[in-house]
Amino acid sequence: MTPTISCTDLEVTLPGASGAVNILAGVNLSVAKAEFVSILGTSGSGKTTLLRVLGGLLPATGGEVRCDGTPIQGPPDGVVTVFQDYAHSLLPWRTVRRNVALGIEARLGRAERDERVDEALTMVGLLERADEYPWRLSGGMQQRVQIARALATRPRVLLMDEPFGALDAMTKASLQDQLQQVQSLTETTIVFVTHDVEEAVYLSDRLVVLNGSPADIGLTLDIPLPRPRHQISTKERADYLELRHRVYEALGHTVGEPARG
Amino acid sequence: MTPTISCTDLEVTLPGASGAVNILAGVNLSVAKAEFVSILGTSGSGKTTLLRVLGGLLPATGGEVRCDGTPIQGPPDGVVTVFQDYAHSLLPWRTVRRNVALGIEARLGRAERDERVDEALTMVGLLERADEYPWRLSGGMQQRVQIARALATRPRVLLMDEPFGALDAMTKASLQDQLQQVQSLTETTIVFVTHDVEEAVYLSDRLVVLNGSPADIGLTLDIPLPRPRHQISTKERADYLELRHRVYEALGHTVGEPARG
Amino acid sequence: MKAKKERGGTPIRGLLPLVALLVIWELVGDPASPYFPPPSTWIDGIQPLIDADKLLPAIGQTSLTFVLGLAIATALGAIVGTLVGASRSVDRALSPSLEFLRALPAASLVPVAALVLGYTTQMKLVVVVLPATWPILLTCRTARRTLSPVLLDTPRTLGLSTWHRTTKILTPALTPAVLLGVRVAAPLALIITLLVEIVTRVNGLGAALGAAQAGFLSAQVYGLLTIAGILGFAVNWIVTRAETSVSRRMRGTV
Amino acid sequence: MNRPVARRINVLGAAVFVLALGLWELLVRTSILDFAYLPPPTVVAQGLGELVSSGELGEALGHTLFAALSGWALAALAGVAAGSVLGLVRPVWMYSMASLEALRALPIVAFVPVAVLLFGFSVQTEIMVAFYAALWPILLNTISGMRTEPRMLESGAVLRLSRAAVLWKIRLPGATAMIVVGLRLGLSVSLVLTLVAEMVGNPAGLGFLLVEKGQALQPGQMFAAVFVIGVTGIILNALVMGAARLAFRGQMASSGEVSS
Amino acid sequence: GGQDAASDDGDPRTLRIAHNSNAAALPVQVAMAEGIFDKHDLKVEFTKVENIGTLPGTLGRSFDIALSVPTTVISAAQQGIPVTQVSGATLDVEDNPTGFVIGSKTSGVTDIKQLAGKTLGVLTETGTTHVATKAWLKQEGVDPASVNIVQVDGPAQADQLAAGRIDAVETVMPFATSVLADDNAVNLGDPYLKLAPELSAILWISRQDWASSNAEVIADFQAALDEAAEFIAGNDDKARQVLKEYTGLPDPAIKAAVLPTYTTEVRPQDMEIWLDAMREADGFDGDVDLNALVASQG
Ligand SMILES: Nc1ncnc2c1ncn2[C@@H]1O[C@H](COP(=O)(O)OP(=O)(O)OP(=O)(O)O)[C@@H](O)[C@H]1O
Ligand SMILES: Nc1ncnc2c1ncn2[C@@H]1O[C@H](COP(=O)(O)OP(=O)(O)OP(=O)(O)O)[C@@H](O)[C@H]1O
Ligand SMILES: [Mg+2]
Ligand SMILES: [Mg+2]
Repeated sequence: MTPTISCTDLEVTLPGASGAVNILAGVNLSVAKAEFVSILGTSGSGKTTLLRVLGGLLPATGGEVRCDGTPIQGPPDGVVTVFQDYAHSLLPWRTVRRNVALGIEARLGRAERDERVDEALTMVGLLERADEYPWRLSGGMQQRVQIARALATRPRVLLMDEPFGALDAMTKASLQDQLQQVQSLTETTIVFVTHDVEEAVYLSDRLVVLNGSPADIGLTLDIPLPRPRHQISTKERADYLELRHRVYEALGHTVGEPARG
Repeated sequence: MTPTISCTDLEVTLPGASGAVNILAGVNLSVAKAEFVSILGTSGSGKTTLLRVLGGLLPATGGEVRCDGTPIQGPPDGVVTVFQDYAHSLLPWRTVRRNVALGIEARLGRAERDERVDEALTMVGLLERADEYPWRLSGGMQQRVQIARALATRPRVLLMDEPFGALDAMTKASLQDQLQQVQSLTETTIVFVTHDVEEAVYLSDRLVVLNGSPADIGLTLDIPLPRPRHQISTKERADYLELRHRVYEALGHTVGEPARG
Repeated sequence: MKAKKERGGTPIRGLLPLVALLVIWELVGDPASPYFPPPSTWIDGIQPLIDADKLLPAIGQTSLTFVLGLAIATALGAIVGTLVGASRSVDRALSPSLEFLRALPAASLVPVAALVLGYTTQMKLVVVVLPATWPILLTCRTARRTLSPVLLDTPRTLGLSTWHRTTKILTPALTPAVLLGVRVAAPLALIITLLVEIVTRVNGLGAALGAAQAGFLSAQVYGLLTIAGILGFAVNWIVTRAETSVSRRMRGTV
Repeated sequence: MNRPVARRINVLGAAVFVLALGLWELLVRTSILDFAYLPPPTVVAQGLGELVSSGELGEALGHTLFAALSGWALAALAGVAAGSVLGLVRPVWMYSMASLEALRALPIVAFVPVAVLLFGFSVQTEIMVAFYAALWPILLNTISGMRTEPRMLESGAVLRLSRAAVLWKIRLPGATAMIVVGLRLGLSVSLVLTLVAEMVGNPAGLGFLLVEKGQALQPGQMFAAVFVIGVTGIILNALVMGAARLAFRGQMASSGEVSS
Repeated sequence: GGQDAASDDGDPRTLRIAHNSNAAALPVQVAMAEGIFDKHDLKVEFTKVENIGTLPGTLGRSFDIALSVPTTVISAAQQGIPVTQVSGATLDVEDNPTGFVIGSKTSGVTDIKQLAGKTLGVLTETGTTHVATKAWLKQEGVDPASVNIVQVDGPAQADQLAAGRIDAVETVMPFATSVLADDNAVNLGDPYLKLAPELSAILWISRQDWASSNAEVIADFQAALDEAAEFIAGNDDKARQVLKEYTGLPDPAIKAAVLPTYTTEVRPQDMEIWLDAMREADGFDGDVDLNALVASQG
C-alpha cells in the first residue's frame, strides 16, 4: 500500500547568520493511512522544519516528499498543519467562532458549518468563549482554538506541532483522548511533534526521534500497545513503562524517567 | 519580615465580548525573599493575569499589590517577567546576543556586559547561535533566549510564565537545575507558572493552585524537600511522590499520575 | 496599558492651533494687502465665482478627478504592492521602472497623456493616478513583507483558494497599511489634480485657481485654496477614521 | 567578493526597463506613435548628449539635487522627531493632529507663487517646498510606526528601560521599516515638487531646464531632462535603501528587505 | 528676503532684468552682448524666467525691470501691485504680425466664425492673445463662451492640433511656425490687429516708486534698447546668433524666425485699448488708473 505521507532522502537547508545551514539530511519517513506517528527531538533539532515540509509549506532542498504517492507541491488537500506558534496563526480580526470556521466556511452551508464549529469548540472546551476575540484568550485557549479549527475541517492527515504544549495536565489528557477517539472514528493519519515522552508513547503507533546536526531519524520505535488506550490502565502496563524507558534512554535521558517504585 | 512580593484581596477585571469579566477575586499570596513559589491551574484560570499583576504590568482592579512593602506602580526595580508569549517579546531586529543584552547594556560596561551575555547564553545552551536573529530560531530556542535575557539582568525577583513549556525533557531538566543553582547562589525570589506538576514539585518551596471563576487560590502546599535537589534522587524519594500525588489530586486529576509500581 | 477611549479619526479639537493662526492673521493682516489678504476677505474673493455659478461645478469636477484618481490608485497600489511584496523577483523586475515613472513631473506628462486621451477627465486621471499609486504601493509592499509567515501558512494548510486567501487573510491584514498609504497619497492626488487643472485649464478648482493667480486676485486664490484644503481635509478625515476603526478591530487597540 | 556586488545589480529590473524603452522606440519607428513632442529614445539620447556636453545638465542636476535633498533631510529630521512626539504623547496628538491634517491637505503647488513672494527667486523657495512635501509621508509613517507590539514594550518595562531607552531601543527600531518607507516616499515627493517649484517658481535646476528646452522646441533635450529626473529617482531610492540596509541591518532583515 | 533688500540699496544703475525666451527681448540681449548698456553706463544682471505671469509681484524684490504684457499689468495694478510701464518692447503692425489663431482643415475650422462649439488651445487663458481673440470672436458675432478653451503649452500645440485633440490654436512665435508647418493648418489671422491696426502687446515694466525715482536710468535704458534695435536691423546674422543663444531654439527655427517690430515707445492709447478689450471680452470690472501705469513717461 502506498503510504499516506512519506519523505525519502529529505534534505532541507535554511539561511542562517553565516550562510546556509543544513537542518535536515537524509530523513526517511513514511506514514501509513490511519497511523499515529510521534516525532521527538531536542529543541532546535528540526521537528518543526520536518513538519512544514510534510505539510507542503516549505519546499525540500533535496529528496522527495509524497502524499498518497504523488509528489507534494504546496499543501495537499486534506492535510492540515497545527502550528507551534499559535499566537500568530489565529486571525485577530475574527472571533473564535469565525476563526474556527475559516477552513470550512467556503465549502459548507451555514447550518452544517455552525454545527461543525460548535462540535469542534465543545471538544476543546471553548464553546462558551465562541464570540470572544482570540487576543482576549489565554495562551492555552488560543492553542485550543487552533486545534478546533483543524478538527473542524475533518482532515485526512493532521500534522500537529506541540499542540498541547501550553495546556495543563487535565485539559491535555482530555484532548489526548478526544484526539484518539476522532482518529479511530475517521481514520485520520496523524504526525505529532511533542516534547512529552509519556504523551508520545501513550498516543502513538510509532515514534521517531530526530537528532544530529543536520538531523536525521535516530530511533524508530513501534508502540504495539493495544487500542483503545486509557489514561490509567494503559499507563500501568508493564510494556508501556518499558517503552517509555527505552525512549528516555534513546533521548540520552539519564534522569527524566520518574521513579518507578 | 516583609514579603518580597505580595498581594492581598487582589481582584482583576478584564474586558470581554459581553462586558467586563471578573478574572481574579480575593487572591492572597505573599512570597518571601529567596522563596520559590509555583502557580498551577487549568488553562485560562488566570495564572498569566496574576503574574502580570505581580510584575506591575497590569493594574489591579481591587486589592493591593506590594513589592518589599511598597505598593506597586509599574514594574518595580529588579523584578523581571519572562513571558509565556516568547515569540512577541524578542526584538526581531536585534541578534540573540543583543536581545540578551537589552536589559543590561545601559548600566554595564562593554566587557562586563559581554561576559554576562555569554554566561547567560551558555546557561541556556545558545552561545553558538548568539549572532542569529531570533526569528530564525526554533520555538524552544526563542523561549531560551528570553530566559537568558532575564537571567542576564540578575533580577531580585523572577516571574516566569511557563518558561520551559516549549522545551524537550532533557533541555528542560538541565535548565531546571541551572535555575535552582542560580537561585541558591543569588537568593532570587521566583514565582513560576507551569503546567508540569513534576516540575512544580521538584522546583518549589511552595506551590499554589488557582481555580474557580473568578479564580482564587484553591490549594497551597509546602514542599519541604531538602535542597539541593537532584533529578534522580529527589524524584525517587517517597515524600516527593506523596506530594506529587496530592497535587494531582488537588487538580482533580484522576489519571495523570503515572503508575507507581 | 490603559484602554484609550477614542471615537476614531482625528479629534476636531486638534484644529485649535490652525484656528489660532487664522485669527492672528485676521487681526494683524492688512485688508488691502495684494499678497496676504486676511481671511475675512476670502469669502468676498470667491463671491464672483459663486455669482457666476462656476464654483460648485468646479468643486464637482475637481472632486471627481481627485476621488476617482485616489480610488484607482488605491486599487492599483494595493494589488501591485501585494504582488511586489510577495515575490522578490517581481519586485526586482518592476521596481526600477516604477521608480522611474513616479519621479516624472506631472506637468511634462500632461501633453503626452493629452495626445492619447485628449483634454478629458480620463487624461487628468492618468496623470493623477501615476504618482498617487506609489505611497499605497510602497506601504502595502512593506506590510506584506512583514506579515508573519505563520499567518500566511494558515490559509494554505486549510486549503483556502487563492481568492479566499486574498479576501479573508491578505485583505484584512493589509487594510491598515493600504489606508495609511491612502492618507499619504490623498494630498498628493489633490495636488496633482490641481496642477493638471492649472496647467490645462480644462475645468475644476485648479482652472479657477490658475485664472485667479494670473489675475492677481489673491483673496480669491486663498478662498479657492481653502476650499481645496477642505476637500483634502474631508478625504483625509474619512480615511483616518477608517484607518483607526480598522486598526481597533484588528487588535483592539488604537 | 565579486559575486555579491554582481548580485546587487538588478539585471531583471534593468532588462524590463530597457525592454520598455525598446518598445517605445519601435512604436515611434513604425509610426504608430508619431509626434514631434514625443521623440523616440534615440533622439532623447542625442538630446542627453547635447545637454551633457554643454554642461547645462550637470549644473541643473546639482541645483535640483541640492534643493530636493536639503528639503528632504530637514523633513526627515522634523518628521521623525515630530512623528515620535505625536505618536507617543497623546495630548499633543489630540490638540494638533487635525491642524496638521488640514495643513497637509493644502495643495502646495498653489503656494509656490506665494513662496516666491516670501523667499524670492531663490533656492530657499525650493527647499521650503521640498521640505513641506516630504514632511507628511515621513511624519505619518513615523506616527504609524510608533504603534509597537505591546509585548515588546512590556519587555522594555520589565527590564526597567528608561523612557528614552524605550524610544531609542524599541519604538524607533520597531518603526524603522515604516520610517524608511516614509523616507523613500518623502524623497520622491520632494524631488517631484522641487521640480514643480522650478517649473513655476525659481527658474533654475532640472525643472526649469525642462521648461526652457520645451519652449526652445528641443523635445529631445526636454525628454532627456525628464529621463534624467526618472533615473535620479531610481538612484536616490537605491541609495536610501542601501544606506538603510547598512545602518539598520536588523530591521531591514526582519522586514524582509535583505535577502538571505 | 534679506538678500533682495540688500540689492535694493545697491547701485541704481545696475538693472536686474527678467524676461523669457521671447524674441521681443532680443534688444536687451543684443545690448548686453554688444556692450550697448555699458555705453549708457548701465550694468545688467539678467535672469531667464519662462513664466512671466508671476513677475509683477517680484519687482523691487528680485528684479527691477521685467518683460510683461498689458493684461498682466492691468490685472496686477487693479489688485494693488504698483507696476508701471517703463518702455515698449514690440509693436504689432499689419505686415509683421506676432499673434496667430490657427485652424485646421481636418477639424473644419478655417474661419474664426467656425470656432463656436469647438475646442481652442490657448497659451494662457488670461493672456493678451486670448483676450484679443475673444474680442475678435465678439466682433464676428461668436459668443466666446461657446468656445471650449484648454491651455496647451506652446511646444505641444502642433501635435495636439495635428492629432485632432484641439480644433484650433491661438499662439505666438516661434510656435506658430511649427504649427503652420502642417499641411492642414490654416492661419485665421492676428487677433491683436483686430483690436487696432497698430498695437503693442508686450512691454517692459517696473515698480512705480522705482520708476519715479529713476527716470534718468529709464531714459538710458530706452536709449540703449533703441540703439540695439538699430543694431539688429543692420546686423541680422549677429542678432540671430544672440537670439539662438538665449532662446536655445534649433537652427531651422532661428533661420525661419520673423523678428518683430521693436519699439521703446510707451503707448498709453494701447493700454486703453487693452483695458477696453478686457472689459468687453473678459468681463473685467476693475478700476484702473491708466495714468499711473504709464506715469514714468517723461
Ligand atoms: N525561518 C528560519 N530561517 C532560518 N533558520 C531557521 C528558521 N526556522 C528554524 N530555523 C533553524 O532550523 C533549526 C530547526 O528548527 P526547528 O524549528 O525545526 O526546530 P524544532 O525541532 O521544531 O525545535 P523546537 O522544539 O524548539 O520547536 C534550528 O536550528 C533553527 O535555528
Ligand atoms: N487581554 C485580555 N483581555 C481580556 N481578557 C483576557 C485577556 N487576557 C486574558 N484574558 C482572559 O482572562 C482569563 C485568564 O487568562 P490567563 O491568560 O491569565 O490564563 P492562564 O491561566 O495563563 O491560562 P493558560 O494556561 O492557558 O496560559 C481567560 O479567561 C482569558 O480569556
Ligand atoms: Mg518547533
Ligand atoms: Mg497563561
